[in-house]
Amino acid sequence: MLISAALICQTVLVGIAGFAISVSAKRWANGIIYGAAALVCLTGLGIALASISAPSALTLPLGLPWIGMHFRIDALSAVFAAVVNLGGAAACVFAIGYGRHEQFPQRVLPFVPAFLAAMNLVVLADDAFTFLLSWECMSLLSWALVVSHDRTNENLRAGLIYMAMAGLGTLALFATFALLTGPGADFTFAAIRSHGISPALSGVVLGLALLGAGSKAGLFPLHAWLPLAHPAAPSHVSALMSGVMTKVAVYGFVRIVFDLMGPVDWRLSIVVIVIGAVTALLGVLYALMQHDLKRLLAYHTVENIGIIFVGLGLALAFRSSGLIAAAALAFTAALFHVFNHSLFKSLLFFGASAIQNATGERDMDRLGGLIHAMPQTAFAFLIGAAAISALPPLNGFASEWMVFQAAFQSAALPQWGLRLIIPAAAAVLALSAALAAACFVKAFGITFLGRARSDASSSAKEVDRTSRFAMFALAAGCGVAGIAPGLFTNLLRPASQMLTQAATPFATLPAPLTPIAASHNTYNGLVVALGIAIAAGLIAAVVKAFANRRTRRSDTWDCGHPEINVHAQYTAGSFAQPIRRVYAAFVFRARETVQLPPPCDLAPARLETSLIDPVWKLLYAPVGRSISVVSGRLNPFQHLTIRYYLGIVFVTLVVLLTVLAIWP
Amino acid sequence: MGPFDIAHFLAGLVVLLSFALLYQDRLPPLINTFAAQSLVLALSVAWQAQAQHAPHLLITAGIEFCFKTIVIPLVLTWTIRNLKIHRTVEIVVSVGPTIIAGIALVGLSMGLMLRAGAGIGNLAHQDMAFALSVVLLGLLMMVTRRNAVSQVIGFMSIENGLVLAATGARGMPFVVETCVAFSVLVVLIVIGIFLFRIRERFDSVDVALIDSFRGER
Amino acid sequence: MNWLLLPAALVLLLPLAAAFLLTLIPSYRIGAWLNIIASGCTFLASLGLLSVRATGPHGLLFVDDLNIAFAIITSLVGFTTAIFSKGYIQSLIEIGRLQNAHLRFYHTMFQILLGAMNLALLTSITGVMWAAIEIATLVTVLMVGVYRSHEALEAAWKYFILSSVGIALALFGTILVYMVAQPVVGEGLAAMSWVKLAAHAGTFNPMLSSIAFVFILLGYGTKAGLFPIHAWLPDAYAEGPTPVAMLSCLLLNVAMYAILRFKMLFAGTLGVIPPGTMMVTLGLTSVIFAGLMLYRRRDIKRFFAYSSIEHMGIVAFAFGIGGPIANFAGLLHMAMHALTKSGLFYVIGHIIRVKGSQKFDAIGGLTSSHPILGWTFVIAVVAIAGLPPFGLFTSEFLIMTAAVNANPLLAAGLGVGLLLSLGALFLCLNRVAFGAPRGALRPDEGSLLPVMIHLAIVLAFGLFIPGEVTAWFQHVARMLG
Amino acid sequence: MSDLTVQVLQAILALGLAPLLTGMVRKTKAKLQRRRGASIFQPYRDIARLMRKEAVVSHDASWIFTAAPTFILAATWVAAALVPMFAFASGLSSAADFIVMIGLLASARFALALAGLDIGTSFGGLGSSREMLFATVAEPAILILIFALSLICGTTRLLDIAAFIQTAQIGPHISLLLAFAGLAMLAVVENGRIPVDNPATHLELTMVHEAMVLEYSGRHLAQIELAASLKLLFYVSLLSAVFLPWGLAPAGASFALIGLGLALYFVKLAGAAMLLATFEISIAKMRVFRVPQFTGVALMLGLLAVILLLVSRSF
Repeated sequence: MLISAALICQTVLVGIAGFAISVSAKRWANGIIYGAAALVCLTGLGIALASISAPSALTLPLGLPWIGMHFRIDALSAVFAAVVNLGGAAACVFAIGYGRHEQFPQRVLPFVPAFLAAMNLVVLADDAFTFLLSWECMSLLSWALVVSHDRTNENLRAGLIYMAMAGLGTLALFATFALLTGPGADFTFAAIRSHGISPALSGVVLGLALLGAGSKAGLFPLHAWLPLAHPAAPSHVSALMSGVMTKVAVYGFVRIVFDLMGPVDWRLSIVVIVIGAVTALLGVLYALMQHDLKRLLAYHTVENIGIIFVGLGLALAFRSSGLIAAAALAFTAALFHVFNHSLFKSLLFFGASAIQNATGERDMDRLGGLIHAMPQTAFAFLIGAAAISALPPLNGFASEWMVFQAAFQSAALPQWGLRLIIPAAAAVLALSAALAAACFVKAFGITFLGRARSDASSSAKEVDRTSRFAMFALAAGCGVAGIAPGLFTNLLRPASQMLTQAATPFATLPAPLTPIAASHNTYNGLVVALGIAIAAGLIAAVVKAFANRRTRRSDTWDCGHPEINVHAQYTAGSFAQPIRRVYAAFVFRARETVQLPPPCDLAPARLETSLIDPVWKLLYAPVGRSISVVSGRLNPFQHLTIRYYLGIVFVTLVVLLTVLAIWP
Repeated sequence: MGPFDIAHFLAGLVVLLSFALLYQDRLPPLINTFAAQSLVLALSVAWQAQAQHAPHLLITAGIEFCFKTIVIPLVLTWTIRNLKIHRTVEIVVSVGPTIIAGIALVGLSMGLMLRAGAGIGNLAHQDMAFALSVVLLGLLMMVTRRNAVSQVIGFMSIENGLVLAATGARGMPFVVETCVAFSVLVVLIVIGIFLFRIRERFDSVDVALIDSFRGER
Repeated sequence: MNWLLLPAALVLLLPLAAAFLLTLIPSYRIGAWLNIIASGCTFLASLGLLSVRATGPHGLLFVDDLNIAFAIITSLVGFTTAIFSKGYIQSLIEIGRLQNAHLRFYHTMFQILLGAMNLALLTSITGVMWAAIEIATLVTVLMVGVYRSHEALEAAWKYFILSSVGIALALFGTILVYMVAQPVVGEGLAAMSWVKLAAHAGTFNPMLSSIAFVFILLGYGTKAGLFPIHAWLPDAYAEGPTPVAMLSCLLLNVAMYAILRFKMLFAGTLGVIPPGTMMVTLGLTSVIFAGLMLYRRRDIKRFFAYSSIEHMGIVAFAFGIGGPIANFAGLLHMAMHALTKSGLFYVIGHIIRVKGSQKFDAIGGLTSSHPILGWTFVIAVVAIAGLPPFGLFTSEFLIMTAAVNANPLLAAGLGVGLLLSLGALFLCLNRVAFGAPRGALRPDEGSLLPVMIHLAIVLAFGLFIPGEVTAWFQHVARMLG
Repeated sequence: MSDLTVQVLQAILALGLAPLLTGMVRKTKAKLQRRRGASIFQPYRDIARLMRKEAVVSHDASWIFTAAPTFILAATWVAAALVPMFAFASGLSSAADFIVMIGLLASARFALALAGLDIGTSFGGLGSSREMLFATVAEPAILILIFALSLICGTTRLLDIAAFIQTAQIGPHISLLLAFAGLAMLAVVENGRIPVDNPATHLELTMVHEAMVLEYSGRHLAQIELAASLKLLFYVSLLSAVFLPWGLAPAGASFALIGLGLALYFVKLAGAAMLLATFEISIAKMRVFRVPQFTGVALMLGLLAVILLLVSRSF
């Protein structure tokens, strides 16, 4: 029975966590704990892949006594379980080497395996209570990891904000499931599916689901905690949170909206599409404004979540109009992007943490020239950067290409509203893809290329073997998923069959990826990759044969200024300056002020830029302020004299009695 | 005039005396008025005892008489003299509005009991109305007076209301015990006033501490 | 009377006997031990109550599923508190904050308090319950004032005055209930016995019963620490000895129990305003108010006193909503809160001993300086915050579910309150448990075992609720209607 | 003639003709400016000369710098080879559609921008950041235009689009016109022609493309130059294939038809060169921050085309 095997894996993970508590102080603990966790995750991956086509269920006599704890692994949860375990295994392998540099292992080691177990359980849960229990445990454990480096106040602040947002999300999910379940107390998904939900409520439920899952996934404007919390955690955990936990949130949304809610009105799909598009665009714009590498990556998670939700929204739209082939395409695209993003985002975070280990820096403006010191990390990071920038022949392009193809199907929709919004959304996606490319040219170029901007980065060393192995494994994954996307879309067919009553055509290598039908648009990553390889080979051969092969190494052309200062190079800020001027001037009210010293004064001229985060300014800051104001106003209640308290009792009594007297 | 009319009349008298309590602005007459109220109460309890043929109520009447009409007033006057509490009642809300509020409260309780109307005996629920208004007036007094002593008296008038209610309810058990138990409270409060040397008000054990300590600062 | 009631009698008599003995024993060490032993026996006796489940009334006592639950929780927490208070008292003696004489008094009061609370729970007469709760209140007052410091006396006095007024109101309510019942049930003791009253529930005069319930709610609500009549609670918690704070959690439960009993009577009657509505209103305001107040606290004990107000608000809310799920959740929440909160105060007692202060400024970075103590505190706070895998999560989940289906607006209000307190609790964790260590770094002596026990139970209930308990709670929930 | 041969022929032809197109443009410009100008074969000579020179590479350069030119040329070449120039070569058409070609060019741009940053001069940074800025505006515009085309032709596969336009009797379709205008503008932007960028300048304030490749020399520069002209050829043949597909020989056609196709293709190239040259000398280079607006116009055209199509379909 596969499900029981999966549950045993989770039990083992929890056991490892318990073991870690006792031994985490030891030097050898790191390797053993992470190694064991990685093995369990790989087993879990195997189980997940096996159960894509063979669903199985199990009920334990735990949880709410009258329903017990239901677990089920079907096509959908298998896909996400695979993502979770793959990401988990990669993170653990990376951490075998990386974790040795951990400052407080006893604050990290016990939580990581438990965190993995919690994420797995969310995916396996088959009743509302178990789902929410695991969901909240997931938040809690990740919070513990966020505050594991608790000496810096911003980490603590990040943890606080994260937990508040998580609480909001959980309450929203409480309400969601309460509405889905209805007055009865049968919280099993089967029961929920059976009695469905009234169309009047479906809007509310979708909104609550967006609030609940979106706050964890980082939908705009609920993303605010994400760029604070993800970088705060140890880097392999950042990779887990960004690459995997957000996907678990997506799973929650898919499970509720596609599976439990039943049919959804097309108007609601507009909401999802618009929110997704806005999230994608703003996420990447935020990212462009950053110069902290990990925060930049965190904002890119926001962007990719936006892309995924656009895909899901398209699927909803098509499904509501019965265009199941298109719906299947959009759904598959979204899930494929989920998988791809988990690959390259983990890879990029690994790269960032490798850099952090080697240089102790996260600020790109103090890095540079690392490609000479850490060539292999640089190569892996380059693959990840190209993949996330949606460049062929890598996997990011494949999934975004499918999203675009899905968008092109919108012409067949009967609702003109959707037919107007979807092209706009597609354009926004293209824009965010282009911005992402710009952002990663910046990220890679400023960090790895050019000349070292600090001693830390000039004296960097390549990271250890296991870490590199993890990175290259993921890089290879990006390559394979890009060249042979069919392999992976095939795995998604049962899930899409289950939820959209259709699936993308089965792809057999080396046949191309076919969204709708072979007669229609197709993309063959293999051929493209081969084409580029052959062309490059030919060119190289020709050059080798006919060109002058001598290469003279010399200084950079300095326009006649001897010894150019390293700080004359472009920085993260200056690279983004044109984009900031074009886009951010509106969104973030970006302002630049130049202060030139008076003539004959040798003081440097200063260029100052100011950004305003609209979300904080308009949403979060007011909430915080109002809480402090209200509590401040109410606080005097605690300083009254006894007579006033008696007065309060008296007034309450009289009020209640009066109400009784005048109540109709 | 029938038995219930007399009970009714005495209960009304008690309410009237609560108004008198609200009206007083110096401590000695306040104490005397309270003594008077307790006396009337004792009478009504005694009357109820013979009306309901419930001899144990006589004990209650006795307690009321000795304790509230004689002992407590004496103790309080003694306190005033010893602790040099000055004689005027510090009034938060001046007498006029207080009286009006009191009348409103009586109206409220009447209205409530009249709405309750059916079910309980016609006069019984008027007695309840009187008792309720005595309780409310006592609370009102505790809230609108500053001196410790006047607040204690307010509290005790609340108790009077309770006793009125308890005796008004036909055949209610534990009336005596309840009175005793309640008198313990009163005693403790009075002792507390001694113990803590509370001169003026019991807002705070020590007036100097009011600012330094309240909840937290 | 029926031998079946032996355990019930024991639960009442043991504490009284112990109290009597304790007055005689001069040495506080023996006293502390005796205290522990007596409480332990009481706990065992209360477990014995399970054998007499749902035998009808016997004179003044009666036992049904509802009050068994409360009795067992009370005596269990009483037991662990006794264990805690031994070590605690030792340290106070060492500091010289208490003298031997006080302790004799203290232990006697401890037992009397337990006895009074059990009496209030197990009696079948409304009047007796009132008297028992009054005694419990007075005893608590004396215990709060045991330090004789200005603040302690201030707190005790405040508590005393407010609760005496509360008691007066409660008494008036009790009398009204008698008045209501008398025409239906008949004169005399019958009109005061739960069983008889319950038998005639629903046939009472609606207006009068509503008035009665108002007085009951305000009177006992003062004990239960519901807003706006909660004022005494933070002071009493913060200024009294920590064990007293732990026992006050129980007094809250007892008061809530009283309110519940009366609600059961009047829920059926078409009251002018249904009792549930009043409870929901008071509960919701308490939750939100307490949630806001948490942000302004600088004293760790006060902080968690407000958290108690919040949780009692949740409980009142749940019972006010009514229905099988909400009532079940309310009971669960009450039990879990009593266990968790007393455990939490146990930990806080240790923290205060370590740091020598209960101000937040003087406490920080516990997980670094005292890992075990710090992480226990973190776990306890997580549990009290209603996060999994602890029992309060289950109850809050069920309450929210019931509330959403009953009235989404109320649910939203509750959500706001829960969110507020969640934020405040994690803010408190940031201050106390994380960051660089602040304040004194004395080693933490004394075992945390009792906390572990409490937390283990809470954890167990979070993951698995035994079938018997479920059936039992469900039965009670049905009784509550 | 079999598909594959045609495909290979196209690939070779693309590479071979690219410098010629550049040469033609330069020549025409010179003529229009009353200069004699270099011969249209000058680009070939330049490339040959560069090949013969030794390559100078900075000490700070990494493998990115030396590998980039080859990759850029390869990616551009693949893109160009996939555009039907004179015949329908469906050999690889199933491998890549319009979006993939744009993606390939994006990859090339990515590599070029990285190469610009590799040396760590402010010139390179300036060029890269501006290049990426232009791309951010250009790509959504292109996507919308593809969207419009796919709405008209029901596909994004260039071959099918061309076939559809060739056969279907849609006549002068307004959206098609808009799409053409938009694509033409984008071609100008993408190839860094005046008014967006001036391939002939070396004045640092104005240059974008040249700034990135400033450090290149010898064989590397040769490949980059070739890639640049190949990109121009790509756009010209793209426009001609989509909007004037007439003369494209059908798959498996006889030599005669293919010859005709070839002849027509040359004519199209010459025409394009004329147009481009005239356009370039008749307009002044614009400020960098005007470019997004210029491209924005193309985006608007695309959206307009889409909306018009939707309207025409829904009513």
